[in-house]
Formats: sequence, structure tokens, C-alpha cells
Amino acid sequence: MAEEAPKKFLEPLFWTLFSAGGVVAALLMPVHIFLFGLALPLGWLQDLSHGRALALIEHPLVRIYLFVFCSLPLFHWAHRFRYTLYDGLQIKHLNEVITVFCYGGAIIGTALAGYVLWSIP
Amino acid sequence: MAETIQLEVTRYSPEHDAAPALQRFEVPYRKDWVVLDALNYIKDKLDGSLSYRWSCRMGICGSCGMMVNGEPKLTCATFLSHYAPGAVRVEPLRYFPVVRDLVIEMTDFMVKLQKVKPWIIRKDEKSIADGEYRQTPQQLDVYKQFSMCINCMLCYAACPVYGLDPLFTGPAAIALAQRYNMDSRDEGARERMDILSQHEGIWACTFVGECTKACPKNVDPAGAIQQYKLTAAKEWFKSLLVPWGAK
Amino acid sequence: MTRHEAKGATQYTPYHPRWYRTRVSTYWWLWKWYYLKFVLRELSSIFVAYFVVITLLQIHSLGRGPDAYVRFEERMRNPLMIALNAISFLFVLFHTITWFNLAPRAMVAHLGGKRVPDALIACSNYVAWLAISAVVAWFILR
Amino acid sequence: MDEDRRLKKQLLEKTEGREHIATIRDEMQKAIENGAGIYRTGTSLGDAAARLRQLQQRYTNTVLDDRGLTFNTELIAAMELGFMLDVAEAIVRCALHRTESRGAHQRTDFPKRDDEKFLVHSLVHRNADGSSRVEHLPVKITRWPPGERVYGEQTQAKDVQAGR
Repeated sequence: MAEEAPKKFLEPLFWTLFSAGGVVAALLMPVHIFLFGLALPLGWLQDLSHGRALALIEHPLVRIYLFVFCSLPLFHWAHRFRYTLYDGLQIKHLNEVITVFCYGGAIIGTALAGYVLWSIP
Repeated sequence: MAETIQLEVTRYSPEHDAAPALQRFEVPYRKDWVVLDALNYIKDKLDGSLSYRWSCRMGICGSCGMMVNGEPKLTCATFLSHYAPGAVRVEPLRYFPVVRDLVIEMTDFMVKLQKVKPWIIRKDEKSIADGEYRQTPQQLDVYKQFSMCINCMLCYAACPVYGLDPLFTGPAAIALAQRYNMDSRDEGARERMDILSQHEGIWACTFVGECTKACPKNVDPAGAIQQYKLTAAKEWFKSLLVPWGAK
Repeated sequence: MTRHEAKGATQYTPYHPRWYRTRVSTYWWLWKWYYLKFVLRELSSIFVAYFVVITLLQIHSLGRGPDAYVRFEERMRNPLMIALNAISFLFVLFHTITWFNLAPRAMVAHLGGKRVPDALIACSNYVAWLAISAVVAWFILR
Repeated sequence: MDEDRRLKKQLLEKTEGREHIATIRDEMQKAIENGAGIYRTGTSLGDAAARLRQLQQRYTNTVLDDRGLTFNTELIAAMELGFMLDVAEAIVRCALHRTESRGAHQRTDFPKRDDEKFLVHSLVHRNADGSSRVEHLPVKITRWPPGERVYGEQTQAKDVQAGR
């Protein structure tokens, strides 16, 4: 039981991050994918030039927005993916590996997002 | 003979069979018959050795839950006419060990139910002379929906998480815990939190939502579990901010 | 007794010599359309993560100058990428819809002593979603 | 353990016999429904008593489909049927004995209530030869003394009488 103690301890935190990420993804993801994944590449809209994009991202509030946009949905993914592997594939014995992979991935992704966003001059 | 309908019923005798198998019966088809009537017909007229649980015939005792064509149902409230003219397959509740024929072993549920302390807990019990604990209709409304549970276990048979992880406390037990947590007369929320906030408690639930669909009493266990997750998360952050807080 | 069962839960007696247990199939989620829908809902999170990665790549190319940015745009025009993005869009839309529909069940709101109807909460979620989407689009495209 | 052996001998391991418990149960229900409903007469009760004696005879000739030891609901149903036949006999026996009408016991051949003779509990006893007899236990009157059950205008008359 001792080894399960920290997991039990962090469960509410992971769930909160998952929920917050779920809300962010539900509210913001569709419009982002539509614009940057479909509308712009397909030429439905006028291209977003490098200069214009850089000007947008210059504002610290935009960077914070993008940081939240990247980080929380990653935790959302981590939580759901963990349970999908856990239940769907019935690989409970790999529980520790899955947990580290999923939440670890989200943490690394969050760090990368911070680095990428604030390394832009 | 008048109109009939085919029933495929699980038979299993632990004394003789290695595994359950379906047996076919032909019973009279009547529009006003439920699946339980058909089973009673089999037991009375065709084969007295068929075993199954039942009692009230009116959806209140919660004993006649079985899988009807793969769905968890109260057989006393499931009409043959819903399936006619096709055959009706009756199997024991899914995910539970089968004792015999349609009878499942339910101790696992009983133990879990007791663990969440589904009764009113008071810090100081009033004496009988002091009178009853009063409640307004609004206070009753808060938890009434969750108090309709009849412990029929259909929600367990609907829950893939319970099937995959038998340690999971499960829908009905958590909904009943929530029923008492939300009761204005109860003071046991903290005691229950210790049991429910374990991984096998609320956190194992992935909100498949099938428990709520299966519930014959509209209890919405899935909703109860998510609401409880929110409460537990709030409590967790509170205990972080105020680690010396009441415990 | 399997080790997964609750402690003290299960014991054989002379009148219960043995029980039959069915193992849950790995493909349990194919049993029912609703289970499949659930698994698809959970898998939508993969596409959420995928687009976070795309977004990070885009920001990264932005920081490395106009040439890198053009190369990124070039790659996004690849039909395979378009197809992947279209699929992602559908999955994320699915996530949005299921999320908003389930949210009122998890967060019960009371107004004047009465529970706010689920449909009303879901509806206001959708309105907020459309408004926010419009604001984001306007901010980027203005 | 004696009971265990008796059950095994009488029901579980018995192979001869041809009566099914469901048939006997159905006929018992009919006999009681027809003879000992709320409205009953000496004749109807006598018929029911005779039917019950036959059914009790036939009950000794039952045979079970189910010989299993695990969750044998047919065995339980058979035991219950034995008890129900006893209870049915007690009901009919008391109703025959009570030559008055009271509450849900309406003897149309004795429509009046008779507190003189029947303000008593009926106790049924089994005699050594298998027959039964009815004995009386006096009723201890506590807060609510029994009164005549009347409806409609009569109720008001009664209230006036009682000074309410």
C-alpha cells in the first residue's frame, strides 16, 4: 500500500488539471485547428505573414494565453490517455510506466512550451 | 397452442458444469408479460430447477436484475413485447461471479456499500426525547434523487470500469455515499472522503455514463461521482493551503 | 479468489462450491456503440495533444525567422497534413460537444434554491464557446 | 441436523412422486380465494377445508426437478408451500370457528359482530393425530376500545353519541 500513497495524493491535482485542460480544449481547440490547420493552409484566408504573427506574439498576454493553450490540454491528454491505456488495453501491471509516461510527457511539454514561447526575442 | 416466444436462458450448475451455457425454452407470448413472468412460467411449468432471484415484481426490491439481450434490466419491468417476435436472451448480471444459473454472487457489492457508510453520521447523537432531525423540502430536494437507489446492481453490470477493475467502489455505492454527504442532517462527509478519495474510489471512474442509463430509478450515479470529484479536489486544495486544518 | 476483489468479500462455502467468472474481453468497447463512442471520446485527447505539438512547432519556427516560418507553412499545406488536421478537427469538435453536454452533470448549479436545468447550462456553454471562438478568430485575422 | 435429514429424505432425495409444487400452490391459491375471501360462509369455508386436506395429501407426493445443493430455490419453494398449507389450514379453521363478522372476516351467514363470544384472539393448535383445534386468548384492551365500524351518516350519529 505504501507505494500507492503518492498516487492517491496527487489524484485530485491531476484530475483538476485534466478538467481545466478539457475546458480549454473544448473552448479554444476547434477554432485554432480550423484556422491554422485548415483555413490558412488551404488558402481560404489570406496568409498570416511572419511579421504579423511575430507582432501578435510579442504581447506578453498572448504568450501567457498560448502557454495555457498548450500546457493544460497536454494534462488533459495525459489523464485521458492514461485511463484509456489502463482500462482499454487492460495493462494495469504497467500502471507505473503509463503514469510516468503520460504525466511526464505533459510536464515536459509544458516546460518546452515555456521555453519556446519565451525564447522568442 | 397460442402464440409463443423463445427464451434463451443461462444455465450453470457448479456441481456439474464447467461453464455456463444457454438453454432454449418456449413460453406463451402475452403482451402484458414481463421477462420475469416468462421465467416464472419456466420454473412452474417446464423446469423447476431454474434458479434466479426475484421478489416484489414491481421494481422496488431490486432483486431481479439480469442481462436481457445484453443490457442490464430489472426483469420485472422489461416486457416481452419489447423483444417479440425475436428470442429473448436472459443472462446473469455481467461482471459478477455466477453462483448458479441466473444467480450472481453479490458480496463484493455489499462490502463496498457498507464501506462508504451509507447512513446518517452525527458528531453528537441527539437523544430520542430531543425529537427528530428536521429538514425543509429544499434540503430534501438536494439529495432526493440519489436516495431512490434500490441496490439492484444494474449500474455495476453496466460499468466497464468495474468489470476491468473489480476494486472500483462502483456507481451505486458512491451515489449512496453522496446521498448522505448532501443530507443536511449528516456530518460524516469527512469520514467518507477517506474511503472515496482513494484511487479505487471516485478517481477510477472515467465517466462512461452507462450506469446512469442503466439505472431504473433515475439516480444518475455518474453525475454523483463527478460532483464528488469536484468536492474532493476542492478539499484537496484546501488542505494544501491550510495543512493544519481540521482532520 | 482473485487478488483484485475487495478484502473479506468472497468466500466459498459447502453450498457455494465454486463460481463462474467471465473475463472481460480486451475488445469490450466494441460490444456496444455507446462504449465505442466513449472510447472515441477518450481518444480525442490524442488529437488535442497532436495539435498542441503543431502549435509549438509553429511558434518555434516563428522564432527562427521568416524562412523557417515559410517552411513550416509549406509543410502544413501537405495533403497528408490537411487530412490529419481535418480528422483532428472532427475529433476535437466531438470532444467539445461531449464535454459541454456532460459538464452540467458534474457541476450542478443552483439558482434560487432550484437546480438549473442541464440543457440551460449546456446551452450557455455553447454560446460562450461561439463567442470566444469569434473573438480569437477576430484577434488573429484582424 | 435432524431437520437437514428430514428435508433430504422428504424432498431432495425423493425420486418417486408426481406432483409439482407449482400445481399444488396454484390450487391452494384458488381454494383460499374462492372459499376464504373477505366474504365467506360456512359452506365456502367447508369446501376450502376439504380442498386443503386433499392438497396436503398431494403435497406428500411431490417431487422436485432440482436436486442441487447450490441455490436450490425449488427446495425453498417446496418448504414454503408446506408452511403455506399449514397457514391456509389455520385461516380456514379459525374462520369456520368464528361464527360472527368482524373487520376483514365477513361471514355472510353471521353478519353481526359478537363481542360476547369472539372478542378474543384465536389460537390454532395441532393435535397429536394431525387434526387441529382452536383455542381462545382474551384480548387485552388498551388505548382504543373496539367499537362498531360504521360509515356515512351513522358516523356523525356516533360522534354525537360520544359527545364529540
